[in-house]
Amino acid sequence: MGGREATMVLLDENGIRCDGRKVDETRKITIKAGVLKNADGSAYIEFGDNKILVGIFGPRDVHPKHMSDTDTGILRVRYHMEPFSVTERKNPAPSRREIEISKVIKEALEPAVMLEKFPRTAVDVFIEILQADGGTRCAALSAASVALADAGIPMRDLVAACASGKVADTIVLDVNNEEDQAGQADMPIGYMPNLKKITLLQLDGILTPEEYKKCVEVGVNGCKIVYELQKKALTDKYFGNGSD
Amino acid sequence: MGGREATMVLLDENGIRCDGRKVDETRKITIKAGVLKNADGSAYIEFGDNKILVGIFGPRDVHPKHMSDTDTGILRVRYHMEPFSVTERKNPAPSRREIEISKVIKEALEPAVMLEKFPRTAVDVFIEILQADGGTRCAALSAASVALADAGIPMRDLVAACASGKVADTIVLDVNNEEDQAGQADMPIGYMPNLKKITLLQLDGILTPEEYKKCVEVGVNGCKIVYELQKKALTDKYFGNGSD
Amino acid sequence: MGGREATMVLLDENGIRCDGRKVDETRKITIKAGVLKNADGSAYIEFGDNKILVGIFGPRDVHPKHMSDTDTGILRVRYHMEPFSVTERKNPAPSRREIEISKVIKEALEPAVMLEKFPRTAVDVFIEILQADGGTRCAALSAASVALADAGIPMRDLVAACASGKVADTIVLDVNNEEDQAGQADMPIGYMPNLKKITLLQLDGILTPEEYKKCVEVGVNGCKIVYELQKKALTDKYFGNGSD
Amino acid sequence: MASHSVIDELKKTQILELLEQGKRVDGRALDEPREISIETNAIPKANGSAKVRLGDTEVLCGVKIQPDRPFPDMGDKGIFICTAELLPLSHPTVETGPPQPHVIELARVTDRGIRESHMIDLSQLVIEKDKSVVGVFADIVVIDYDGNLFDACSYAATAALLTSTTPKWTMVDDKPTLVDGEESPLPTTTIPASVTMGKIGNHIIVDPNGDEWDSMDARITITTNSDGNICALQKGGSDGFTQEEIVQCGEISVRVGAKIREKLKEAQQGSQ
Amino acid sequence: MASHSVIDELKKTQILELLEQGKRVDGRALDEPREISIETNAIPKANGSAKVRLGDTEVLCGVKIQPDRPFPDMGDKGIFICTAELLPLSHPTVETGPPQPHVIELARVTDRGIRESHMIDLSQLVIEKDKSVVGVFADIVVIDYDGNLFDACSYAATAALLTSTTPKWTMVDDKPTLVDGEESPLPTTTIPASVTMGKIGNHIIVDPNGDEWDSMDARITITTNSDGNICALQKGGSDGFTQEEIVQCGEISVRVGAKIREKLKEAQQGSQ
Amino acid sequence: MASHSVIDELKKTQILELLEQGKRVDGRALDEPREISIETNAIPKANGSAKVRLGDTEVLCGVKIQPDRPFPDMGDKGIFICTAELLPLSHPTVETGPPQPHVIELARVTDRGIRESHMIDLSQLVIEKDKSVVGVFADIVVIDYDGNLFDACSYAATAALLTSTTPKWTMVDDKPTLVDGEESPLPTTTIPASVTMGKIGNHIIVDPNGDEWDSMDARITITTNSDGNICALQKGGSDGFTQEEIVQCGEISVRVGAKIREKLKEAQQGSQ
Repeated sequence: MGGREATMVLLDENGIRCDGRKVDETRKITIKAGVLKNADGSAYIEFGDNKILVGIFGPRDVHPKHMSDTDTGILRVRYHMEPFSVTERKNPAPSRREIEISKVIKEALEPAVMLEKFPRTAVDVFIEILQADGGTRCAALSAASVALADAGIPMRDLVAACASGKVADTIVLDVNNEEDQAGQADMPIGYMPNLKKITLLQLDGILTPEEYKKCVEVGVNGCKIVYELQKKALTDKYFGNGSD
Repeated sequence: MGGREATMVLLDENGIRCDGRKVDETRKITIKAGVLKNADGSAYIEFGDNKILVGIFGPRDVHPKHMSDTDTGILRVRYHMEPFSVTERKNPAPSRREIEISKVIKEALEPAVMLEKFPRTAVDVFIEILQADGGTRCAALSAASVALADAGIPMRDLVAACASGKVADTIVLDVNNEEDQAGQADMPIGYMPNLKKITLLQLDGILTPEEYKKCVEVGVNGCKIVYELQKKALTDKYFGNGSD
Repeated sequence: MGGREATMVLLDENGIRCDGRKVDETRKITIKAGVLKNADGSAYIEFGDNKILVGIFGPRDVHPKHMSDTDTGILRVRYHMEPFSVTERKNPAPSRREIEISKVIKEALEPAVMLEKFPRTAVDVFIEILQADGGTRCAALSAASVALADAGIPMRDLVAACASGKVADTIVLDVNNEEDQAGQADMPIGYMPNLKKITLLQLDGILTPEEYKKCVEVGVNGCKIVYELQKKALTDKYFGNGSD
Repeated sequence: MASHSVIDELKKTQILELLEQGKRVDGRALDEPREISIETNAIPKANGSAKVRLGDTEVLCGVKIQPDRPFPDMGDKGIFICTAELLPLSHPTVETGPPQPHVIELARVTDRGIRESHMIDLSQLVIEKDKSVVGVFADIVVIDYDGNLFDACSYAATAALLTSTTPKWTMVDDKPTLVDGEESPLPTTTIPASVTMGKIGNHIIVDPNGDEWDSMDARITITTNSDGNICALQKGGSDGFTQEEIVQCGEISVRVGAKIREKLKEAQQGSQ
Repeated sequence: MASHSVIDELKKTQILELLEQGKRVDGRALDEPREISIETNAIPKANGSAKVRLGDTEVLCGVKIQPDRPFPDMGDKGIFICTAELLPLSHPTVETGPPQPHVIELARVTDRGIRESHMIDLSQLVIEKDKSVVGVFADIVVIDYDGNLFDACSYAATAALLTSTTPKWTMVDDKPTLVDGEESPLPTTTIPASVTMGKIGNHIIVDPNGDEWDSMDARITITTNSDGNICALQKGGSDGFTQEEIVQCGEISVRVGAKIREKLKEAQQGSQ
Repeated sequence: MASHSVIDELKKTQILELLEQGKRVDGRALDEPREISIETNAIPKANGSAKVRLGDTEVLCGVKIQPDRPFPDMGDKGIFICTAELLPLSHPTVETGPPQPHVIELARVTDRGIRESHMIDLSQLVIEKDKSVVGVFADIVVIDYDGNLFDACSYAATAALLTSTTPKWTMVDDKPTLVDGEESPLPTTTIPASVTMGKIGNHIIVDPNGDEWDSMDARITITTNSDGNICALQKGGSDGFTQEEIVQCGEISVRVGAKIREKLKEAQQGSQ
């Protein structure tokens, strides 16, 4: 959280946010499963102005061999931003931020994937941020879960993700880019609704212990909203939705 | 082609070019085979002010093994410019241009080399641009052919190379550095005279379809001139030339 | 040697140097063996304001295997400066200077280590310069010898090291940072006192042949002083020194 | 990638046998490119963008326009830089890490086709001579691979540039400063059209798909401009062309390029 | 590192069995960090430094303060950069070379804990707005490893910063120039305290040692500021936490962090 | 490279047996360097250049001279940078890629021999104090390898520098601008001469050839200046020297260096 002064009204007297949403409302979310020809599984998500593509390959052999595990499969995740995805053109070299987010998303997905079912092999999750607008890691994680399911990888649950945060002294759901820049706190959450487990959690910004508790609660509720859309995307692909 | 204004007369009223040549004349070319002690084969070419050294090692084992091919030998080419070879000191790190030219020369040599005769092994072609003056890739390719023959690598033909181009609205042979900077088009050609095949072809600059046809023709004729000098270099080395 | 003008008195009329030492006196030296928990052997040296930590791992397997030697063990040395060890923050990327010093120290240690006793394996020497004040390579080499002995690596002798140099037209022992910047010559020496062999020797700066001879002599004497402190450090650790 | 499998050999045999009968695996004529679809403004936050499908090959180009320092001795020209990346999700064989030579070639050939056509009028992209110019970055990513990336990348970059708008900057306190609300189309002068042909046996085919690409002996990419002139060319692959074939490829590129150019114009007009 | 050995499994079993009885392998209470010792001014040539031992984990942080250019659009703020490196002598498994993802995460989490607490008053570190600011570089090296680097690195950086003095520069001839003899403490506003908790089975333990670290299912690092508020958090590891556990961890971090903060204050006062 | 072959062992035995009789494999005296040939102006487009053959070792140095920014706090001095590269065509064992430690050492030792002799008068290479100075880049490439690169590289760099001409620049509009037609020789003050000696058994030999290089126990490179003083030294190799040997090597380097210096002078005069 930059702690910068807000030059816009983040929350008006009617509880309406700068982009017209209510405090407990997510941005518009569209998820589509199976959008790539070559990948074993794939998904595309639009989450507000975020546009993210995820492709899955695997389970497949690991090279070099000593990187594989005889007891279990391994998950490899690359979170990658296109140079044109952000306001100022991004240098194509992988940033430390991208490396960290790759690791955080990997550890958020691992509890959901039955890795023990494909020892010695790897599942690759390639996340491409085509357009970024705040909250990419949550949107990416949500799409990655759908793509893994689309690839037929055995899973315990889907991981649904959404951020909560503190804006204008209020705990709100799904912090957008402006709110992230001008706001007080951002807490991305990844959650497995069936297993009731939080698998991704980060926080930047200052919260009292009470706000912290509330923020977790609001975020988990957001994840449940996303979860319904994830299931719909898979249903649409495998059982048709009439319009596709 | 930079498309910059010519500040010199590129072609005078008598059809004489800025360096005194006629339109269908190459610069002065000297080729010498077998100039290195350690290399399995080598050649040195002076092509105008270009000075280029080529050394060959192989056929030899490939490390790591999985890079080798059980059916055929592989050719590896490195085109490399010395820091002092150009007007402004070149950064020693390999440039994208050098990587592309290495690939283009590799694919220009492959049709000439009987790679199938030495499966599982590699032949390395190391090209060193000691001084550059426009047309390095053609000069390098011509020297590399000679060096491969000098190394005793079985070949179907030599690849001879020369550029044609468009200067002062005229199609000319062997574009030099000034002509390349100020001229209208540059077309490097690599050609196997016996097999009558063009194995390298690139074009920068604008040509009408007629000029294009003419340019290919002029370039192929230039390659035939170079071919004679390549054969002479090999003959000189292996059968003596009285002066060496 | 920068050859810069001295703005301080490097040697006064009483033969006293800028830090109060006599010409044949070393800075204050403290060596401690066995300072790390995980390393197989370790040592910490304070040599004037130099603070250097050395850790040893090995003999241990070499990966990849083809880097190992079936006839002998190999020594690997990394000399590394912390970003905060020098006045201007050092860029964390390894410098060419660090790579060269790693090699020089490696070749200075090799004559002392019975590498033939552990074929196919490697001993790693990790040198960390926590604070630098001129003469780091000598201090590091001295500490590395102690750390190797602490790790139980069989050795023919310890390598003791100290620099001599020319300051204010006088040959002095143990050039410090100010003297190195403003002085005339710096000659780091590594010496095995029992085997009477010089295993590290470098020189920057101008010496007459007579001064050269004298400089070697003074440096070797300095090494003998360091040697006593090395032995003491090992004795203190293995036989106790009452205060530890 | 080093050795061809038995299946690859069988595939090549089949492709070649069909070509002997004048046919292609997917039923196209020899000089017929695959279906092209162009979606402009796919990335609204970029200054221009286009997603191009060429058969089952899919690429996305985003254009970023921002102030930059001019190259030395080029103080009166804007900057154009074009990159290409094969995203690892585009094909199972793609590796992450530093770009392989074939990807570097792809980027450079795409860049040259646009640059040598003088498509962008770089002389209009100067903020203050010798001090600050406008940089145009066309970054292309490959999303799905089914052969012939050269053309797909070229079309995506060209369509993205044709539909780009450029902000205006002036120098304030020696720094380029945005002039709010003054946007104009990127100044362009011509529409380059890239046509890639493969040689299989003695047959020249336009726009090889993935299977054809794997079976090619050699390839050639020729870019023409709006005048129907040839402005860039790159031969590749481990075999050669006869002089006649080279001339024939030139003719094909002019003819097919003209049709492609119409599609690019449509995309430009559709986005306005 | 890829596959767990039999010994690792036995170790984990033992640790878990003890936890079922409310005990830890080294006898600590579940919410009890190891002995912390802080030696400030360990590197006198740095502007600030601290060597921290947390059990048998030992890290060293050196702070360098020097003029730098501000980040674009941040011309009214100084710069803070925090790095972390696992020295190869700290553990036999550490490899030299470019930093691994877990080391990058370590550095970034340490950096964020300090940054998000607003510990350093960066607005006081401006030499001339938009031209030159003060850069604060906290470089941390791990000397000996026995688990929980997150907290050890955070304490070392915090203690080094709390005891740093910053020189004064003014602009002369458009260059920042040192004003001799004018040093002042680095301006700080709060003391962040990082508390890392491991989850083994259903048990939450504070400050896992090396064996516990290898046996953890998941971990969480929570940083609190002097007001007892939470300012940064990072979950890691291959399992999840229930919502209740997350809340519980927050409470532990406030409580334990307060004690840690006292130690950091002592270190600060001891160095004056 | 890691293990010595049987042939290497036999070669070393033979070399050592000959040395016991005071002889070398190629018939030279122990303190006799190989035939040296120096071709200056080998690269006319460079500001200076020299190709040096030392027996069958061949290296080429090109010098580029161009304006550069001074190093911080060195605004009254020009810049000298010396690099060295083993071209892969020089020997079958050379690998492309980032420079190996022995190549870094080669470049740094060559650089230091020239720098520490104060050969180039860097104080004359200032265009405008603190703003712009003349940079002298001596880039050396090894073309054919047969031992003792230290001396071959030093001779090539020295001969190239001795025969370099430097253009003149003045500041126009705050930028260094070439003054046409005003060239002068690079200002030099002394001629460094590098002498590398190998130790095999108890024998010290000058200028070891390739086979001798592979058989050496240790080596020492000593550079002397025109006054016959010693200005740089580097010991290498996996054995040590006695104190007496070190003194003896110093004497040899003065004596042999004087002869080398005459060759370098001849090359300088021959090029004028």
